[in-house]
Amino acid sequence: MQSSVSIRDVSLNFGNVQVLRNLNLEVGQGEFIVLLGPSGCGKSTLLNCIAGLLDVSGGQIFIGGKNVTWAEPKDRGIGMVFQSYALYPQMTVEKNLSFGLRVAGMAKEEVNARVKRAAEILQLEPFLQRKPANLSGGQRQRVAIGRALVRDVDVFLFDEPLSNLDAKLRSDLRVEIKRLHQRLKNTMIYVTHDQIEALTLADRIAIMKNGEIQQLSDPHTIYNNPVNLYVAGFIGSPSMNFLQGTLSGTSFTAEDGTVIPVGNYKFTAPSSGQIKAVLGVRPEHIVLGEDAQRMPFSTEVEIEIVEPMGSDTLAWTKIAGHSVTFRADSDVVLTVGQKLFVGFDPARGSLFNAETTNRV
Amino acid sequence: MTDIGRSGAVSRPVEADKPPGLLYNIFVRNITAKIAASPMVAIVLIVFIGCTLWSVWFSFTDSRSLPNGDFVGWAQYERLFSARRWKISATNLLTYGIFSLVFTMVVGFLLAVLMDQKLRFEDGFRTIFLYPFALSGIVTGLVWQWIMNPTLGLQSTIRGLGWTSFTFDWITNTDMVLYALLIAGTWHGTGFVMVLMLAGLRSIDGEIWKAARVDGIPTWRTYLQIVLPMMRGVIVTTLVIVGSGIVRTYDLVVALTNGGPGLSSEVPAKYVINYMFTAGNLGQALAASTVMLLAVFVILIPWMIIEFGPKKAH
Amino acid sequence: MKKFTVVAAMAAAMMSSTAAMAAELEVTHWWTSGGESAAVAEFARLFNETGNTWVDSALAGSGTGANPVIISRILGGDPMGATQMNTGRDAEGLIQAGLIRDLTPLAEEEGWKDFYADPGLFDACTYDGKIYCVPVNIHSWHWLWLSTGAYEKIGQPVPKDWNEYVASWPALREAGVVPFGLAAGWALNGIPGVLLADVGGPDLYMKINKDHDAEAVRSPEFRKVAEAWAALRDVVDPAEVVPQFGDVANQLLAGEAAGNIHGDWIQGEFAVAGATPGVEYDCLPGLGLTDRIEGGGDAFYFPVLPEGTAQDVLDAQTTLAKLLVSKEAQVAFNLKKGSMPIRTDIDLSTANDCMKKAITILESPEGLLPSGETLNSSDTQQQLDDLNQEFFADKSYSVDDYIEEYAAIIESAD
Amino acid sequence: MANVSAVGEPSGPRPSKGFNPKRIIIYGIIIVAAMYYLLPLYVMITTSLKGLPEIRLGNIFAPPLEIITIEPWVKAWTSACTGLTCNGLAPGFWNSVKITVPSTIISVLVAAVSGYALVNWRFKGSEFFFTCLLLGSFIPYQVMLYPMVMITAQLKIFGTLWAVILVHTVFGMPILVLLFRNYFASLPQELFKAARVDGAGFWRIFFQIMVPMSLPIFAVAIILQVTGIWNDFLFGVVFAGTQNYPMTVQLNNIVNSTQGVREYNVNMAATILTAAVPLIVYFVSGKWFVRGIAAGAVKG
Repeated sequence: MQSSVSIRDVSLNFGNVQVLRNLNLEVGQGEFIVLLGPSGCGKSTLLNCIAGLLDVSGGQIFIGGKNVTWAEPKDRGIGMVFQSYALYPQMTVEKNLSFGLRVAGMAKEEVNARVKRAAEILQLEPFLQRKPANLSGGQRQRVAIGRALVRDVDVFLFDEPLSNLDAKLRSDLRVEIKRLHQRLKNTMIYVTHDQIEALTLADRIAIMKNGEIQQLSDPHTIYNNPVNLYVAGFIGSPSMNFLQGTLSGTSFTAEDGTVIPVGNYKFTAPSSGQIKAVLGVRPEHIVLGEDAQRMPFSTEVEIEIVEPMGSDTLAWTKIAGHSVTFRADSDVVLTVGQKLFVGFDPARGSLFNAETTNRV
Repeated sequence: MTDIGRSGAVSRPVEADKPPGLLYNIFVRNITAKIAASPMVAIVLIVFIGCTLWSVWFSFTDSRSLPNGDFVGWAQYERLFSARRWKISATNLLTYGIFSLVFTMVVGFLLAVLMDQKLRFEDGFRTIFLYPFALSGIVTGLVWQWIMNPTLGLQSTIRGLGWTSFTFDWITNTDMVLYALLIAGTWHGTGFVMVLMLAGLRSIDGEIWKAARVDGIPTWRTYLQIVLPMMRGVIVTTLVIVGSGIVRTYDLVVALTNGGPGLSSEVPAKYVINYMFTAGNLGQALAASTVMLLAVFVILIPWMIIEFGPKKAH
Repeated sequence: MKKFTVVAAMAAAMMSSTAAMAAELEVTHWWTSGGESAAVAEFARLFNETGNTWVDSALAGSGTGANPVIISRILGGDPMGATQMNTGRDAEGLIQAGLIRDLTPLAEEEGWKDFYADPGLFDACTYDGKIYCVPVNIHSWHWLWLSTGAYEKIGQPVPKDWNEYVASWPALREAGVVPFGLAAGWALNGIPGVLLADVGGPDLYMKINKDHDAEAVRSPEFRKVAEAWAALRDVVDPAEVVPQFGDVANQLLAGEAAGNIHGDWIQGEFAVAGATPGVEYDCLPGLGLTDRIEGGGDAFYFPVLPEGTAQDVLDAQTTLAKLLVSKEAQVAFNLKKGSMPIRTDIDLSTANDCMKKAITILESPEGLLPSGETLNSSDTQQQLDDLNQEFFADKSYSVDDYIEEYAAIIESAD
Repeated sequence: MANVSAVGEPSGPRPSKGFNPKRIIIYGIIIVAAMYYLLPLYVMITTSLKGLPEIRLGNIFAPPLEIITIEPWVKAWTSACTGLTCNGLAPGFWNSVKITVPSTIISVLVAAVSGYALVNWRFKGSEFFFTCLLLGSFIPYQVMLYPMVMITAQLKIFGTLWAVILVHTVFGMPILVLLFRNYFASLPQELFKAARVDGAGFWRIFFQIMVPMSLPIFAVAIILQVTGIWNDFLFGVVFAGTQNYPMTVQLNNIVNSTQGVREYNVNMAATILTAAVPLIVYFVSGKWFVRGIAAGAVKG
């Protein structure tokens, strides 16, 4: 496989603290990888290691087939975009874009051509003579992307590039980045803690926790087949409902005795004996009324809280003694105290071993 | 948290139905704040403005040792500008000031950059560079006089080691004495500049450094072309603090050279104080201090306008 | 010298504990050098013997250290009981403001003018015909101090006057002896006046300082003075300048330097080191050229104390004023200080040879020239000091330029 | 960089090149600089420990070889003379404490309140007053001496500790207000607004919200004032009254007078003793000073 960035057994320690633990990651040519995780999970650290801004404590990093473990950032063939934009405040946009190239001693015509091209792609032409202080947040972020663009490199690294922007701008720029990727087709590694960004942008998402990758898959798999409780809980908003219980054979018994048949669930391995387990069901997989009756599992519940979201409505209730949310079509009128039938298909849910937290 | 009424600021909305008048605005609004700020206002009005006006007024009199002279117009100023000692003092201050300012700023910045290199024992080194700032000008002058004294200090020591032609007689050499002053002055002041600069360096967003590394900009160029321009605020603050110290230079000169040899290290503040207390010519002394103040105004007012003028809104 | 101060301090402590009724009187002065503080300790001792207590406030450095403090304390309404102060214009302002006690009645009662060696000494204390201060000594800059040790080194006799001394310079240099020992700063300021009065002569001195006759400055006589001054400048190596006049005294005693023009108080330093005139050092009043010397006095002022001050304290002021000029105090003080007493009717048999020379001069009616300090305002004096400092430091400063600058200052003097 | 040789495939941390010339140069420079900065302190200490004959023999940089004597220190502390009183520096030390402690507390508090009022309770002309203060910092202190004497005399506090406190408050104002103003301006304004909405008044916000958040800048202000006031000569001696002559007066008397043979060792010991308080303040709390400066002074 044509690998663009290859991370082999990389670990990083700050004193006694292990920030990255024997991490492996292969990023294909032109692939858009998102490193997703809560703060402190090591995702930014990993990005900084790839960029060469941090020295690894062990392992190797390859970019474009070259071992760059000891190379300076500028020699790695990467461009990087930062959360705070990190623009040079006293230089105009044009100078910001060209400074690195001129320092490297590139010919003037070539510098101008590259700046022109980047400005064109990012629609920065009107602002070339302005200083960063006179630009909006979105414009600044585009300049920051432009600075990576002019480097004409294969790999783009993004370190939470949108988290300093407001919600509206964030979704606009998200689309722009996606468009940019489609146009440039280079490898992009993107760090964020925002799962929407991850799900919308990524070819593959790497979910990280405590310096390890928990799951590396396409957004669909991550969403529908989380490999463990952590991933299942992290992805999805509102998050997945969890029911504690025991699994024996093809039946799941919740703590309050409710039995949920899981016969059509696709087990990763044949189950053996009786184990403590957690059954996860996404709110949108719970159906109401008549549809519920057709599901392998259904029960009558009382609505506790209703949150109309516009496009749909969230409702809170209890199933088998656990607080559960479900998503209903916005046409359905739900009122607090109302009793109705809900049901779901465990095949669309996820079952985890409560002790190992892994998917079963 | 319910003591409404203790502050005018809080009680204001209660009276919102009638628009507050001018008198209200001046006296009642935020009354506690105004009372609290009144010491500062009084100090500014009475001491800094009042005493300055007082000094300017008596510079137009022939006051001797006490401020009770008759009005004599520009006579004190005419005499001041024809006095050789004043010319020498002013030139000295200009030379010393420029050198000292450039030197302390550059050395202070370089030290700060060195301290910024993730050194071991950074705290220790920083304290070493900073401690002279704790010493008074008198002590600084005395110690350096002791070291630079040709018959007892460095010169005689080095000669004693066998290099008999070695000369380091700056404090007794008319042409070099200002540089002797500079050695002592920068020794005293660079630590503080370093601390300010270091604070400035550390306040710069770490991602700027990362961006510069990714761009392949060498460290020295990053400091010079990116970081330094970003530290404008610190640099200006430092310039004001260092500059005000230089203009007032007095103790150090008195202790180190007492203006000598001859008049070769005289400074304006010393002129003022000599004429005020030794020569008993208050009018002359105050004329000199007025000129000093005017010079400072000319330099500072444009800066004040830039720094505090337009961005009043917070 | 330590002994005296310790004794004085002990005496003070005992007095204050036993004599409860006695008043304490704070006295400010800037006599902090070895000889000086030994001398002032004599005043303190005698004052304490009267049952009062001398509270000593010494502040080194007359112009910059002590003067601002003294003047501002009197102005601010926190006056000391008595203070040493520069005579002349400094005090004038305070006198005008009614802050200094008028001593005229006391002076008349005690008949001061009758026993003062030279009534002219009171000129500096007099304002509007009234006396406001007590001169306690006469000191003079007009001394050439010579090191016998240095002349032994070069095998020449100790010079008898300024001209012989100048002639010996090359030989001294050759032998590695510093011809003229000089202390940094103010120690230079007295020398030009000495040259003016002694090389130029008393008439020239009076013409310039009293009549402010600028033409006299441009005369050939003054040129001689300026040239002598320039010669001295050229023989002094700036690198050999020492910090304090006490260091010069040590240089002379050690034979490291051959000569020095300095005020008589340097004798206090010689005395502290146990040296005797004629043995370790020699002295030439008037530089050996003239038998009239210029002299002025240190003086004490008594500020008007705030209303409500106890009578004890006011009496203590009077007591101190009387005591300062008493025979006993004059002998004790001046022997330590190395200066001349203000009265000639006292027994100075214990005085050393140098002082005896001075007393002889003083006894002649014309012997004492009024001091430059009283003739010129301190403002003019400061300008002259500035000029002299500059001239001395800059070897390229020509004698012609010097004369012109000097004349300009004298012309504008008031 | 793409050396895919069998031996040296880059892996793990970048090898530190044994001795890194760049680091060596940096440490070299910084050690030389540190030596230069330490030299005067070294000279002061060694001189104060030498006997007089050894001092006169020359080499001021040599360590005390013959006998290390603490006699100069004892003399400076207990028996050096100020005029006729030979009690050494000790009484002056306590006087300096008497002046420094209240002056520091009051001047810092006044400046802190002023800075707070300037930032959070802007009133008409507040910037003007601040600008005047900054310009005022360029006037030589001595020029203000006569008027300050007259002002304190009018207030009937001349010659008392109150006068010296007032003077130090006045002359500490420019730099302290600058520091506090900048620091308070850098605090989030939401806090202040939230407190006002909660109904807290001027003083409550100041003492319960601003002060607890401002310890670094208070450290800087206190350090600056303690050293400045301790080192002051003129104001202490003029304004504080006869009973409170500060330590610097004795130092001035000791070093500026010739007691026969100049006792350089006693002078140096006296100098170090007088400078000890500010020095200790810096050695002990230099870290807070730097931190506070970083927190407050950086903003223009």
